[in-house]
Amino acid sequence: MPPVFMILMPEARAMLDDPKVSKILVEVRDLKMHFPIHAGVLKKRVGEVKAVDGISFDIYEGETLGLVGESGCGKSTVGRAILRLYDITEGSVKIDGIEIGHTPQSELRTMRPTMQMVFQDPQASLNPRMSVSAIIGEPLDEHTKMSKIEKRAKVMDLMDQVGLNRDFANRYPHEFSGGQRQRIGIARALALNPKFIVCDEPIAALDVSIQAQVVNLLEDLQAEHGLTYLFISHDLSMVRHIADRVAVMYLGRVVELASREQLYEAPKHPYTQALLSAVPEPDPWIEDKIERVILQGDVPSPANPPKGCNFCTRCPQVMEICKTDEPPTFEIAPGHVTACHLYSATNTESAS
Amino acid sequence: MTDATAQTQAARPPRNQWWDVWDQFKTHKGAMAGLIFFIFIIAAVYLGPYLWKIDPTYIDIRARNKGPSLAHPFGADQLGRDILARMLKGGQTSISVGLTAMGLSLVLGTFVGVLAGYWKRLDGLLMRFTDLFLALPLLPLLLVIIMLFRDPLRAMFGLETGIFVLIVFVIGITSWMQTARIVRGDVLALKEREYVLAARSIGTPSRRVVLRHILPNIMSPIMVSATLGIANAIITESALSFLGLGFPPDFPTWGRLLFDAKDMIQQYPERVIWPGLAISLTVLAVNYIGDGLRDALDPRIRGR
Amino acid sequence: MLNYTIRRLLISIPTLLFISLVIFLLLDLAPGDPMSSIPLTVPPEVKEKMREALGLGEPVHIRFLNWLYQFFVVEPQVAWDHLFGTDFAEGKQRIISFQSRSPVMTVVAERMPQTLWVVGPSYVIGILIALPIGIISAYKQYSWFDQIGTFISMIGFSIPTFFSGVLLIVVFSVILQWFPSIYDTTHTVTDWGSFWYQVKQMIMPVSVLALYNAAQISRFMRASMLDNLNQDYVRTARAKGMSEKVVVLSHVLRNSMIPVVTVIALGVPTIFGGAIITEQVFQVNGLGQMLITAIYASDAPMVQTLTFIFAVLIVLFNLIADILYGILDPRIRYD
Amino acid sequence: MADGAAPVLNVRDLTTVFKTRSGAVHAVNSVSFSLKPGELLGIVGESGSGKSVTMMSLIGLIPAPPAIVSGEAVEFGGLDLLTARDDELRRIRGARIGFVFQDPMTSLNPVFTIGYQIMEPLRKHMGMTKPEARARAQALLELVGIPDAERRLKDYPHQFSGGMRQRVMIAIALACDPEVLIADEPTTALDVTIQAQILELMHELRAKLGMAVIWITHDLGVIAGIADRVLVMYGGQIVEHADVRDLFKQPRHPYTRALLQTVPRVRGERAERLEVIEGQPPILHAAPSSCSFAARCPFSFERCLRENPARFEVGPGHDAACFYDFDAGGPRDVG
Amino acid sequence: ERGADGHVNIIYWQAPSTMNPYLSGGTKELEVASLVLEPLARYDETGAMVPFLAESVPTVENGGVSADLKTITWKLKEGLKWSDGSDLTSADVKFSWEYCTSEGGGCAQSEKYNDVESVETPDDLTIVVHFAVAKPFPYGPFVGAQAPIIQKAQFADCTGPAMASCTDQNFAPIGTGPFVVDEFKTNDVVSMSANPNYRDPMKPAFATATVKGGGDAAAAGRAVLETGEFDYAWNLQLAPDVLADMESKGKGHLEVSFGTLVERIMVNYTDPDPALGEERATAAHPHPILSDKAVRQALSMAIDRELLVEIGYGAAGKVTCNVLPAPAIYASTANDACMTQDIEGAKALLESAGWVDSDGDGIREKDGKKLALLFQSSTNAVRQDFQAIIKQWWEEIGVQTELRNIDSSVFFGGDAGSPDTFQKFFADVEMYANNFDGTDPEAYMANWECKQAPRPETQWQGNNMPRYCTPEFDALVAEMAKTGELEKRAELAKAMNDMLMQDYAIIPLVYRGRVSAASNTLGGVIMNSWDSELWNAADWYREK
Ligand SMILES: Nc1ncnc2c1ncn2[C@@H]1O[C@H](COP(=O)(O)OP(=O)(O)OP(=O)(O)O)[C@@H](O)[C@H]1O
Ligand SMILES: Nc1ncnc2c1ncn2[C@@H]1O[C@H](COP(=O)(O)OP(=O)(O)OP(=O)(O)O)[C@@H](O)[C@H]1O
Ligand SMILES: [Mg+2]
Ligand SMILES: [Mg+2]
Repeated sequence: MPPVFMILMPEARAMLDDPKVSKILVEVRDLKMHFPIHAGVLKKRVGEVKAVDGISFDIYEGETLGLVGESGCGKSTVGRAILRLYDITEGSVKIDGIEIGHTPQSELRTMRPTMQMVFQDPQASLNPRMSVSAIIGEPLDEHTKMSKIEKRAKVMDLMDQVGLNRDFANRYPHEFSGGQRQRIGIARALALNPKFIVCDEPIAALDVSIQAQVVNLLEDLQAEHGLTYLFISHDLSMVRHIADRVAVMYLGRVVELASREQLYEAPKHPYTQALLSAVPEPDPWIEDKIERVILQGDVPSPANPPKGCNFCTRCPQVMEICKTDEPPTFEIAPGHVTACHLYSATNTESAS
Repeated sequence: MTDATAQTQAARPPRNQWWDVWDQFKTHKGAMAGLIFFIFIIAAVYLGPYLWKIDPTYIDIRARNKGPSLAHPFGADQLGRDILARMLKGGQTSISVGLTAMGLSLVLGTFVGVLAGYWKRLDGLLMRFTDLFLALPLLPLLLVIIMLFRDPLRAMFGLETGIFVLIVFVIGITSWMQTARIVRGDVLALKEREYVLAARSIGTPSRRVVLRHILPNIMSPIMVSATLGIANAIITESALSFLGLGFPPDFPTWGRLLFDAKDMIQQYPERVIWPGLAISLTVLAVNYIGDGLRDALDPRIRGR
Repeated sequence: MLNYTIRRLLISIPTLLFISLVIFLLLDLAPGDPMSSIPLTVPPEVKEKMREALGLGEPVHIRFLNWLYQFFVVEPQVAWDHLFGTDFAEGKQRIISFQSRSPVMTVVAERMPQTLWVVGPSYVIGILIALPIGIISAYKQYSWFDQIGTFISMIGFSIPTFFSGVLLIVVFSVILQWFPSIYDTTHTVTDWGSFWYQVKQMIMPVSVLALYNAAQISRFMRASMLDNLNQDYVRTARAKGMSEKVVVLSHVLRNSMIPVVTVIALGVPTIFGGAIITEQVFQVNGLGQMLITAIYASDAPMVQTLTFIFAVLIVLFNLIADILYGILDPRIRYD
Repeated sequence: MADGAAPVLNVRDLTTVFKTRSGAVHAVNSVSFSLKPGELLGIVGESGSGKSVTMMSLIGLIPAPPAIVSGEAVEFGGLDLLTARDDELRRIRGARIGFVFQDPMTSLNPVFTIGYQIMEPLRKHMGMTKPEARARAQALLELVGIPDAERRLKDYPHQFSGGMRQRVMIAIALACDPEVLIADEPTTALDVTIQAQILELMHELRAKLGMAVIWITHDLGVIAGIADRVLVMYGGQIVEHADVRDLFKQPRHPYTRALLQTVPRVRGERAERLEVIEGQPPILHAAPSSCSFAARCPFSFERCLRENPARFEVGPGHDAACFYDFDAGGPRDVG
Repeated sequence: ERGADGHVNIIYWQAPSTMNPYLSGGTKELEVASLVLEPLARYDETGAMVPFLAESVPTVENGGVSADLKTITWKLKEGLKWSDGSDLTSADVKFSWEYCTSEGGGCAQSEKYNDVESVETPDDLTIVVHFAVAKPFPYGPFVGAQAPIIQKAQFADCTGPAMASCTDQNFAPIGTGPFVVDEFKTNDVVSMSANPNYRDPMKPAFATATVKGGGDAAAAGRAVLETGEFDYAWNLQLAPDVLADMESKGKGHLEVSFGTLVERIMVNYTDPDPALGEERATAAHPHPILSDKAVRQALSMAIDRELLVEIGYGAAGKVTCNVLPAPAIYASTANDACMTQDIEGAKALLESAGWVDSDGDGIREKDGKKLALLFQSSTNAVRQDFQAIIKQWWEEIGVQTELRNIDSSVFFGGDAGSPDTFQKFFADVEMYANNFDGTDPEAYMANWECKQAPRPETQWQGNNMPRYCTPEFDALVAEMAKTGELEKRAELAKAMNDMLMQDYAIIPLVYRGRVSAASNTLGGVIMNSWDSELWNAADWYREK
């Protein structure tokens, strides 16, 4: 039985002090995305890459949920599955109260304006043969019946919003720097006034000096339009900066979910602890003092995850039970949940 | 915010990316020479007949087997037909065959390649289909198609057009597979590109994704296939002539002229040299153009 | 890998059956008539009788099934009998050519050596010429060597072999009288003298074909080398202090050969298929020449069988190419 | 760190220019620094600031053409690497100077086994026999913490994860006990947990082997944890050079300062809003005639646009290329 | 002396596919087989019959042919042996007949044995052939390259449906000719050596022979005339100037001989309009313009045959105005007016027949019918040259001409399903060449009987392509079938020829000979168009 991530209990929700939190915008329940592996003489399906294996969480309107984890743990897959860019294997996804988990692609089209995506690689996510205005205008072409002039005006407006010079409208992506390209991508995502944007590592490909520009822009836009973000990143420090709540993923599962303060100050799951301790500190004095938890080995393959707890192969605090039983999810503090056997003694299993 | 790079770019006039391609292309000497020659050949065979007004089928018995002279700069053939006029007319056919057959094979190859690459469900089927064509021995196939359809087409389009359509069809239909494979491979890769994903996240329907995002970005392999395709078609046409399967003997094409003259290589070497040169140089030119295009369309190289 | 191979082989069975059907129907639809080469003096009734004797009276599907049975059952039995002295095929009808009324497979076996003697070496020589040219052209991209190599390979690619063949004959056989213009297929090599003659008669057809093959393969080799020369591991090899020779001929070449080897493997069926035009020009009566004569004579069983064998070879070597790819490239495992 | 000892590597006035179709790129401009035995010199700077090109230029790994490398001298072991012959360079590369590159995925040759690739420099530089080299390779793999080393020697790169490949790269670089190890962003492509593993490994190895290391990165955190001394590069120049603690305590170049402020942290106070360095990195089309950071610098004044600042001594073992004096809070008083 | 002259190298650019002439009607097979297999009698270079295996040629005069023309009695030479050493007997001769006429074998030469009722062998050397009808020309069976004698012992199990599967026999028949097959590679090369049991102990002069096939005529010519690699090359259909040039190299010479082959244009008397559907090109609908004799005649007058010969055949062609040009006794001179081109005359003729160019487009009309023709032929370089030049002449006299050429395998294929056979003749005029076997024109001239017209009822078979149909002509045919006397037969044949010519049902163009090339070192070659070219290979020798 996969751990079903509990829905935050009402009182827990009330405890979240963020005034923005009012309504659940995105509700993900037991989401699974398995990619089949075919092999053998007849190309029979012999197994699957369990890229995402039973994930549940909520995103409140106006907040930013950070999603962190190592490469290949399934972060992008979650983001894409929520937007139904994949046909999901199991589970439900509700956006703005509408179930889209299994809606056919053709009907999804009408939903597209509410949910948008910003991609990791600003170079790769822009068609090199389309001009900036065409790229930003594409969603408008698809979903609105604006006249040419209206569209032009809207595109200009969007370019202003993301801080792109209007004069660049007729240029092509390769004529821009990385940060500018990412702005184009953001402008495209904003074109239809979405409520919810999945940012899939929007800054990973950018230079340090540019990253901050883009993050600030995202924050400004959120403040201005009341946007909701799912901010996927492996950069824990940037997530700490931008996210309100943070989910930590390991091999297709969420191992810990908590508010930013809780997570960074008192990480509970051994993986989260290791992950945080591994982040180097740009300060030689602190660096010297950090007690690092060095994990051994690598992330196992999602096609063949270990039995029991996914993390048991690398966990410094591994117990016998971890190798046999999957840990359920425990709410160890209001709004702070983790899936680890360490907490089974002290905490009651949360409702599932 | 100020953008240093952006400002320097603002100084440059806005330009279509084809200009970059052209700039890069210009630096390839072979390609430029090829292009100039190819344009020259095209102009010669299509405009030439307006200047050189001798009818290529007119028989001037007194001029039989005459060497080059003022009246017949390239000489006259065994019936006294003007070889220059026949070269021009033959070039028209050969080049038209090259261009249209290439076009056909390109359209087919791209179509199949895109379908197979983009729609996973069609992939297996279409690729088997492509393999099938690859495994079909071309020569008998060519032969049978020519025999089967020569006359219905002739009836439909008239003598010359009929056989032209047929040859073009035959060459096109037997040479699209490489293009299809390359295109499919590229589409498979492009499909995973984030901008395609981005388009899908916007809700762009597949058809438009293909037209707007996929097709323009596989231009480079397509263009290269195109140039190779022209060369290939011109050569195939001449080989067909050699095997007696191409255009009828009284219908000049470069391949046919070369074939007819090859027995007289000792008596009238110039009759072999002209069409031989024309074919080789055209193919060479087109190949160089292809090489240049490949470089020019490759952003990795163009960026350098 | 094994699974992959088996799967591919299984898939190829329906493909091949379908191909055989397509060929059969095409040949059947083709308007040619095996009687067309019979002189006009032979009266129509006689021709009709001859046609019947060829089995042309039967309906298409019967003829097709018959051919399938003969090809997949009788002919293997004959081969078996031949090898082990058994007599499974005794009295069974083999695939018979319309032209010669002899079993097609016997003729194929008879033709194979001369095709292999000429097309085989030309392929090998072509490769041997092409690889160094490709390697050097890529390593010294845009050097004069590269330019000349490119030019020559394009010439090789663009001159029709029927033209270059005749040219060689006129120069070397007629004018210089160095080599025979007509290939002697009955010649057997017994001593140095006869070996020398064999070499002499092979030189022209082999060089015509080798030029053509070399042209294509050197292009592939160059492109593949260029791809690999810019890879990071080349820099690593240099950083290890390896000499340029080792870097290029061991590290880069090994990787570049992967696609080229498969291209070469894909070309092997053409060796068996013969080079129709070249064989024709030099009278190397190999499989290609046989195919073309059979086509002219509307010898359907011959054309059908030959083309099908080619199809099998093509499919087979496609598979071999893919498997080679897997073997050469440790990253690729087809399972 | 042995203070005062003669440097193992001394780079003076190194300049690298790329001649490309779209104009010249002045990637490295008069870079000078030295490396002392046993120390770890960190180099930071944003992407494109010339870190990699500097390192590759000094050991002749940069492809020339298009690059033109010039300079006063690169002294290493009594030899000037800039004027050294190719074979001399080759004897140094991999033997006395080891390299680890950024991308472990592409830096290993995919078609050779790990064992072969580790043994290659051993056999070339140390003249080992195969069994000797294999034993040493195994020892190296164990040294870099790859379990089951003997068996894994026979594996191909693709069978290793990114972190393990990077260990293999390190093993190769260490194979011949080099005096200097140059690591060009060896952890950038890796996850933080794997990066932590590698950094830990580096600590251990330095303790054990005591070689001098140049460690390139753009991650200030990594530098803080590993380096003894730091060079900060911007626009192809070294803009600041200091002991690691000095640098973090008292950055004396506005770029370093800005860089330290922009990076968010996982520990300590969380900044409400990120500081940004406005603008874009410079374009290196010409040799610098002004301070390349001037356009983005909040402290810049008229002189910065006129003149390219030299590196001024701002403290013991600490220099910065800036006309602004942070101690004085105004323009530096220099000729 | 036998075998003294070493090796002779022959090239047939179309390679023989079998050595059994009964299985293939093709010339290349017949000729190569003639080196091994022999008939009772052959025709020599003049068309006269010479005994080969027979003692003499039986005639009515010497009593060999019965007076009622229904039996012919052949006597074998004595002491003839097969190459394997066994004796040749009359049983072998009889078997040859049985072999070819056995049911289900598809013998290509069965027409040679038409009307043979029975063959008797009273003794080992005598063969009596009984015909069902009177045969004025009884030399079909066992005469000429088409009907040689095969060994009964070898072929006994190969009759009927088994004919095809006897590959070993078909590839290496045991014969009585000068050579024995050592190795036969179909469509490639035949290696032969001298027959040890050949009847003349001094012959053949060559110990071995190869017949190589493949390539094209130019290569074959080159191999004999320019490089000297081969001694003899067959059938060099090449442009005259190319041949002349090759010959000038001095290594060999051309051998030309004329048989009965005439390149001709057939005129369609029926309407090939597709609109007629089933009745297209049948006698039900006369041709709208070609029914007018004036038009047919004008077409013929406009042609310069002299020039055609020069362009297409050179020494291998002669101008002819007859469809029956040879043997000499049959050759008519009544139509020789056609030898000279007469464009003006043709114009005048059309003018007077009412065909005038009323709308000034250069094409004559009459009663709203345009003088426009579709001219078809098989695909062949010389024919296309002819078509092109004839088209130009015809357009000069105001006849619009559209050219079409059809692949020979279709054109001559006789497939009833194809619309493009020369029998269907779905065109206005067509050009090809035809001849007849041996020296007797009876069957040939009967081609233009009414009943020979191809039509749906006959599955479009038949040789009367023009659909020429007059009672007078049919009467002459019937008469000839009854006449045995040579002079009379000649009269009749000439009359038929003249009738066809003067009706312009057939427009003869060129009397074509065969050109072969022989090396200057090869002696004894006598070119022969009436039988196999290699008919006297036993007499060939190496010029010293
Ligand atoms: N289309 C697919 N087919 C099969 N497997 C897939 C597919 N997409 C992703 N995977 C696998 O699913 C797992 C999760 O991939 P995903 O891209 O979601 O990881 P990620 O956390 O985003 O990693 P990164 O940080 O590298 O972007 C990986 O093992 C990947 O190989
Ligand atoms: N082969 C080349 N041709 C032209 N320009 C080059 C070439 N290689 C590097 N450059 C340029 O040299 C400059 C310095 O590049 P370098 O690779 O040293 O940067 P870096 O500091 O290592 O950056 P990163 O952190 O991205 O590795 C860049 O502007 C780059 O574009
Ligand atoms: Mg991802
Ligand atoms: Mg770098």
